[in-house]
Amino acid sequence: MSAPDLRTAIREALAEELERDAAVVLLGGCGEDPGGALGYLRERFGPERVLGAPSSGLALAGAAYGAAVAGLRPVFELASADLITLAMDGLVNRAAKFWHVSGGQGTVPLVARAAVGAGCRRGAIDSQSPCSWLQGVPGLKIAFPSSPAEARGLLKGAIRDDNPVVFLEHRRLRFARSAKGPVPEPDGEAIPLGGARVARAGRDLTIVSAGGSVSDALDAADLLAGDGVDAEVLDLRTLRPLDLEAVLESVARTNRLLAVEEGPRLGGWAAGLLGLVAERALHDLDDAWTLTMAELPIPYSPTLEDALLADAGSIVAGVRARLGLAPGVG
Amino acid sequence: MSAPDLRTAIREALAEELERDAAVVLLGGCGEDPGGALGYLRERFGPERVLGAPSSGLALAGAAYGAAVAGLRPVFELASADLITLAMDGLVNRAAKFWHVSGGQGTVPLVARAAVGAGCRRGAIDSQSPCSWLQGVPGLKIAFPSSPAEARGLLKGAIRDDNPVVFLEHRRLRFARSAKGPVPEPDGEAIPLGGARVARAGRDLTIVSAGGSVSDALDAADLLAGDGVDAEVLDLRTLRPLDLEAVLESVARTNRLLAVEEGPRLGGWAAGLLGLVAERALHDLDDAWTLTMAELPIPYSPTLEDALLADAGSIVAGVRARLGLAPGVG
Amino acid sequence: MPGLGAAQPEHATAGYLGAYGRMLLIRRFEAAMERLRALGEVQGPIHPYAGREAVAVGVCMALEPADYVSGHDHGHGHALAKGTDPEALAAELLGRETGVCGGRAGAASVIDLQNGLIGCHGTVGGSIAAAVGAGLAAGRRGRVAVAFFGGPSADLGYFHECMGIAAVRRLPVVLVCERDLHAERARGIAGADVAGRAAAHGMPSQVVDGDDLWAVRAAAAAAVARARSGEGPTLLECRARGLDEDSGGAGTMPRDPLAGARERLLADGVAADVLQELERGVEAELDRAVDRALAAPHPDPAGALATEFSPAR
Amino acid sequence: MPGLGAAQPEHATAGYLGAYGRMLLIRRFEAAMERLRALGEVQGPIHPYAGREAVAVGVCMALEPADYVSGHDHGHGHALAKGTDPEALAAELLGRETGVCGGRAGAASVIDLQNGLIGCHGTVGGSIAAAVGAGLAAGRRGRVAVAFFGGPSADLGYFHECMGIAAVRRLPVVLVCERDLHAERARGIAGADVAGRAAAHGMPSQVVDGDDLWAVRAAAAAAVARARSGEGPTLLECRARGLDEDSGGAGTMPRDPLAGARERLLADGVAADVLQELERGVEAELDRAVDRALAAPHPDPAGALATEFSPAR
Ligand SMILES: Cc1ncc(C[n+]2csc(CCOP(=O)(O)OP(=O)(O)O)c2C)c(N)n1
Ligand SMILES: Cc1ncc(C[n+]2csc(CCOP(=O)(O)OP(=O)(O)O)c2C)c(N)n1
Ligand SMILES: [Mg+2]
Ligand SMILES: [Mg+2]
Repeated sequence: MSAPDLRTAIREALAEELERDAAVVLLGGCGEDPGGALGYLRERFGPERVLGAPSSGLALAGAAYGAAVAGLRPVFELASADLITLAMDGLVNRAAKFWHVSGGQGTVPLVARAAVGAGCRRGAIDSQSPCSWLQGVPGLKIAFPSSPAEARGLLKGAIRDDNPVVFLEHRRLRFARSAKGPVPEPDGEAIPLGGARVARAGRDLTIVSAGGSVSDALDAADLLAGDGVDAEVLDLRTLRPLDLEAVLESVARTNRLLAVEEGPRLGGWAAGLLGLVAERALHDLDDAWTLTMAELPIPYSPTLEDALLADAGSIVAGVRARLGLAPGVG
Repeated sequence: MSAPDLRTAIREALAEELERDAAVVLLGGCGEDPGGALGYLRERFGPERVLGAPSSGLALAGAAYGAAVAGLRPVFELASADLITLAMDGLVNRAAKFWHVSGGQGTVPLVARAAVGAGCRRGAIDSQSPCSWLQGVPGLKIAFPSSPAEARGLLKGAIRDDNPVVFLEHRRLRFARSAKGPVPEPDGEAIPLGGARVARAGRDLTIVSAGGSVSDALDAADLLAGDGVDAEVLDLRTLRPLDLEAVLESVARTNRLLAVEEGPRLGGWAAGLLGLVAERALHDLDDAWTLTMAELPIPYSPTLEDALLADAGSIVAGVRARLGLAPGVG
Repeated sequence: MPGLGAAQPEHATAGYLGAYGRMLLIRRFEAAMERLRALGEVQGPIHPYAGREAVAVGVCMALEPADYVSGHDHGHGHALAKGTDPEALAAELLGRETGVCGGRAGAASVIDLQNGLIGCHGTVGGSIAAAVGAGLAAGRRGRVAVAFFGGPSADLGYFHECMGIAAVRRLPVVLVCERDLHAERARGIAGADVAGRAAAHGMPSQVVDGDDLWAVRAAAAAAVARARSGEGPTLLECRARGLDEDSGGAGTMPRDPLAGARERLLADGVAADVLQELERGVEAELDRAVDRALAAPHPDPAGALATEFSPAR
Repeated sequence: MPGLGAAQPEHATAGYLGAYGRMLLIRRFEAAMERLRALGEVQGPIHPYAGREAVAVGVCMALEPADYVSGHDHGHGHALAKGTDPEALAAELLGRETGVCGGRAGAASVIDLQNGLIGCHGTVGGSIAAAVGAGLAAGRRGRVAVAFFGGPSADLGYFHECMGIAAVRRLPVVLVCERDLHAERARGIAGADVAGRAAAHGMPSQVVDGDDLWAVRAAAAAAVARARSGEGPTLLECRARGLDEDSGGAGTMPRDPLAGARERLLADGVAADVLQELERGVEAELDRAVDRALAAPHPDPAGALATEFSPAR
C-alpha cells in the first residue's frame, strides 16, 4: 500500500470517522480545504453531516463547543491557523474549560482543523505557527502531525478523543507523499493522542521536533551520520499533552538535546521543552539548545522568508557548530 | 510622598499622559475599570479623548490598531484579560505586524489594558493569565507590573512606546498600597519597557517573577533569609521583550534559578525562561526549577483555588525541599 | 424539590402557580446567597437576577426538560428556572463538593446537563454561540435550544454571526435577549432596538413585556413551537424594567414581575391561602437547601486536581 | 506616474478619463503580475481584482489624497486606485527591496501610508475595523476613512461590531462592500441583502451598480460629503457582476466595467484617438514600471531581519 498524500490522508480519515460514528459532523469549509474533501464528503454524507457555514472563527468555535456539549462530535475548519485568533474564546474559555468547570458532567469532543506553516510566500499573517498561543491552555490538546500517514492516524485519534483538539496541518506536508521514518501503526488505525514517536533511533544527540520540521530533522540526521553523529529524532506528535517522559528517556541516553521549532524562540515550545528537561534532569545534559526563527513576523519576500526558516542544512550546521565539528565534514 | 494604591496609580498615569500628548485617547471602559478612572477622566478631558465603546474586544482591538496607524495613541481596556481571546486578531495579526510588514512606514502605539489574575474567586474564565497566549508574538510587548508604583511608571512607559503593548494589571495589586522593595525611578517618571529590575539583591539563589507574584517572592526571600539562604529577586517587568541578560548575569553569581509563574507550567514563560538560560549558560546552573500552577483550569471553590496557587509559603517550602534544607528551619 | 417541579408547558392556572413559586424561589435564593456573601461564605461574584424572574421562568415554562438552555452571567436565575436543584446550586455558590459542578464553576458558569443547562457564560454573547451549536444537535432529537443573553450582547459579534448561522440553517433555536432596562440605564446605555436587528438576518423577532410572566410564556411558546416544527429560529427581546434599587425586593414596585404574577394569580381566582402555603413551602425548601449546602464538605484538592483531561473514549 | 495621477474629485470628463486610465492600469497590472506568477517571479498569492475596478476607482475619485483607505485581500486594486506607484507595487509583489513595503507585505497586505492606504487585510472583515479606527483620528483633521471589503464580510463580527461603533460615534467613515457576485456564485453563496444590514445600526445605506464608474463615484461622493460634514457613516453595497472566467478580460463582456467606462467616455464625446493615446500611455508606464521592478534588488536578510521593535519614541 503506497503512503497517501496529505489531502487523501485527511479525506480518508474524515470519511472513515463520519462512517463510523453518526455523531461526527463537519462544519465550515470556506478555507484552503487541505483535504480537498468537503465537496466530496458533502455529496457522500449529506448536508446534515457536512455543513457549510460562514468562515467565522468566532461563531464556528462557539457553535462547535455548543454542539459538542449537546452530544455531537464536530470537526470544524479554519481557513488558516492565523485565524485561530478569532476562535480563541470558544476554544480557550469554553471548550478547554468545560470538563473541569462542569465537575466532570460532560466533555467537548471537538476538533479544530487549520492549515499552518511558513515557507509558502503567504506573508506575516498567513504563515504563523499558533502553537505558542495555545500550548499554555490546560484542557486543550494540540496535535501536529509530521507526515500524511501520521496526519491520517492522528486525525482519527483526535476525532475519537473526548477532549477538544486543535489539529494543525502543515502546508509543507502537502508536498510530501510518504512518511519519513517508520510508521509503526498500521494504516487506517487511529493514533491515540499524547505519545511521542521515535522517528529515528540514535545515541549521540536527541533532536525533538513536531509537524513539518520533523522531516527536516530526519534529513539532518542522515547528513549528520556522515559526520559520525548518530542523532535520535523524536516526533512529539502533540504539544499538549507533551510526552516529557519520552524526551527525558532519550536525553538520559544521548545527553544532548536540540529542539527545532518553526516559530520564534521566546514563548515557543522548544525553549519551554528545554526548561522542563533542565528542571527534571539538569545533570543528564551536556548540552541543550534550540533552533527556531528570529523574533520577527514572517516576511513575504522569498529571500527573507528563506533566511528566516530552518531546514536540514541549518540543523546540520547548528549541530556541527555546537559540537565543535569542522563545517563541511562528511 | 506615600506610595499610591493601584487605582490611583493608574488614574494618575492616564491623566498625565492625556495631559502631555493630545494624541492619547482612551477607548472602552465597560469593565472592572481598575483605575476607577474613566468617569473622572471623561469629565476632565472630554468625550473626544475618553471615548465610551461597546465592550467588544474584537472591534476595540481592531479599531485601536486603525486609530494608532492613523496617528493616535489609543489606550483601550478589556474587562478582563480572559477577554484578550476576543482581541487576538487585532493584536496579533495587525498591531504586532504593522511595523515590519509596512517596511517601517509606521508604528502602532496602542496599549491594551486588562485586569488579570487568580485568587479572587472569579472562576476558570475570569482568572487566567494570558501571558502564554501572547509571549510568542514578535512585535507585541507585554508589561506586567509588580506594584502600584511600578504600574504607574510602566503604564506611562507603555503609552510612550511606539510599539503595541498589552498591559496587565494584577487583581491582587489592588490590595497593595506600597511597592515592595526599592523603586529606583522617581515617582511620576515613565519607566521604559524592556529592562528587568533587581527587587532584592542576593547571592545564593535567583528567584525570577513578574506581576502579582513578585511580592510573594520578596516575602519568601525574607523568610529564606532566616534559613541562611540569601535570595535575589528579579522582577521581569516585561515578558516580551525579555531581559535575559539580567537573568544570566544574576544566575552567573547565584548558580541557582527558580522561576515563579501564576499559570500552568507547560507553555508558560517560567519553563521557557529556564530553557533560554540552559541554552546560554547550562554550566552556570547548579539547579533550576519552576513554581507554577497545575495543568488545570482555575477552580471557583476557594479551597481548590488556594490549593492551586503559589504563595510565599509554597515558594519557601519549594526552595527548602530543592536545597535539601530541613522544613521549618528558620 | 417536590412542590416546585421544573416549569412545564401547561395552560391552567396550576402551571402558573408552580411558575410563580419558581420565580419566588429565584428571588429568595438570590437574597439568601447575598446574605451568605456578606458573611464571606459565598466568595465569588453574584450577578443579580432580581426583576428578571419572569423571563427565565416564562421561557422555561414553554420548554421540555430535555430541551437545551444556555445562560449568561446571571446564571443562578437560568439554572433554577430550568429545574436545577436549589441545594446543589447553593452548594455550588458555596464552593462545596456537592455543588452541581462540584464547586468548580461558581454562579456565573453553572452547568447542569441533566436539566439541559449546557452552561452559563461570562463572555458577553457567549451563550448565543453555545445555544446555536446545541441547536445543531437538538434538531436530530426534536429538541429546542434557547440562549439567554443581556442587552449589551446585541452590539457584539457573537450575536450577529450566530444569528446568521441559525437563520441560514433554520436551527431550532430561540434567542432570548433579556434586557434589564434598569441596569442599562445605570450604565448609561440608550435603549437600542434589539429585536429589529434580527431583520438583518431574515429572522422573525418580537418585543415582549419581560415583566409579565404570561406574556413571556406566550411569546416563548410560539417561538418554541416554530423551532420544534423545523421553521427556524426566533429572537425575543424581553424588556424587564428591573427593580429600583430602593424598592427592597418583591411587592413594593408596581412593575415587580413577582408581585405582578402574584396579583394576577389572585385575580384569576387562586385563593390567598393557597398562595401563602406555596410561599411557605418555597421558603421552607430553600431554608432546608441552604442548611444542607452549608453542611456539605469542601472539595478535597488531592482528588479534585488530579487529571487535566477527560480519559480518552 | 505622470499621466495617471491619483483619482481626484472632478466633474468634467477629464476626471473620468484619468479614472478610466487607472481602471485600465489595475486590469493590466494584474495581468502582468499573473504572467510573472506563472514564471515563478511573483511567488505569493494574488486575489484578482478584475471586474471590480469601477468600485475602487470610483470611490477613490471622491477622496482627497490625505483621506484614509483600508483594503481587503485584493490589495493591489485598492492600492493603485488610491495612488500607489505601480513600480513600487510591482516590486512589492516581486518581493524586492524597492517594494512599497520593502517586500515584506506581498499583495494581500499592502500598506502605503504616504497615499493614505493604511493597509490591506486578509482576515475577512479586518479592513472595516482598521477604517473605523482611522475614523477616530480622521475626524480631528477633516479627513474621511474608507473600508473596502467583500460580501462574505457581512456575515462576520467585525462588520456588525464596527458598524455599531461608527454609527454611535458618528465617525467620518464610508463602508464599501464590494461584492463580486460572480465569485460569490462560484462559492455557492446566495445573494444576501448586505445594505439592509446597516438598518440594524441606524446607518444609511445604498445599493450601487458596482460595474458603473459614474454610479459608484456619485454614491461615494455623497457618502464622503456626509462623512466630512460630521453627519456620520454610510454603507455602500457595490454590486459588481464580476468577469466571466471565459470572457478573457476587458472588452468582451457587456458588463465589463472597464469596457463600459470606455463606451461611456466615447458617448460623452471623448475622441477615440484620445482614448487610444491614454491606453498606450498606461501600457508604456506599466511596462517601464515592471521592468524597473524586475531589475530591483532583493532585500538583504542581514539588515532586514535585525530588530523586532520600532525604536522607542
Ligand atoms: C465580551 C465581554 N465584554 C465585556 C465583559 C465585561 N462585562 C461583564 S458584565 C457586562 C455588562 C453586562 O452584560 P450582561 O450581563 O450581558 O447584560 P445585563 O443583562 O446585565 O444588562 C460587561 C460589559 C464581558 N463579560 N464579556
Ligand atoms: C476571518 C476569515 N475567515 C476566512 C478566511 C479565508 N478566506 C480568504 S478569502 C475568503 C472568501 C472571500 O472573501 P473576500 O475576499 O472578502 O470576498 P470576495 O470579495 O472575494 O467575494 C475566505 C473565506 C479569511 N481570510 N478570514
Ligand atoms: Mg449583567
Ligand atoms: Mg476575495
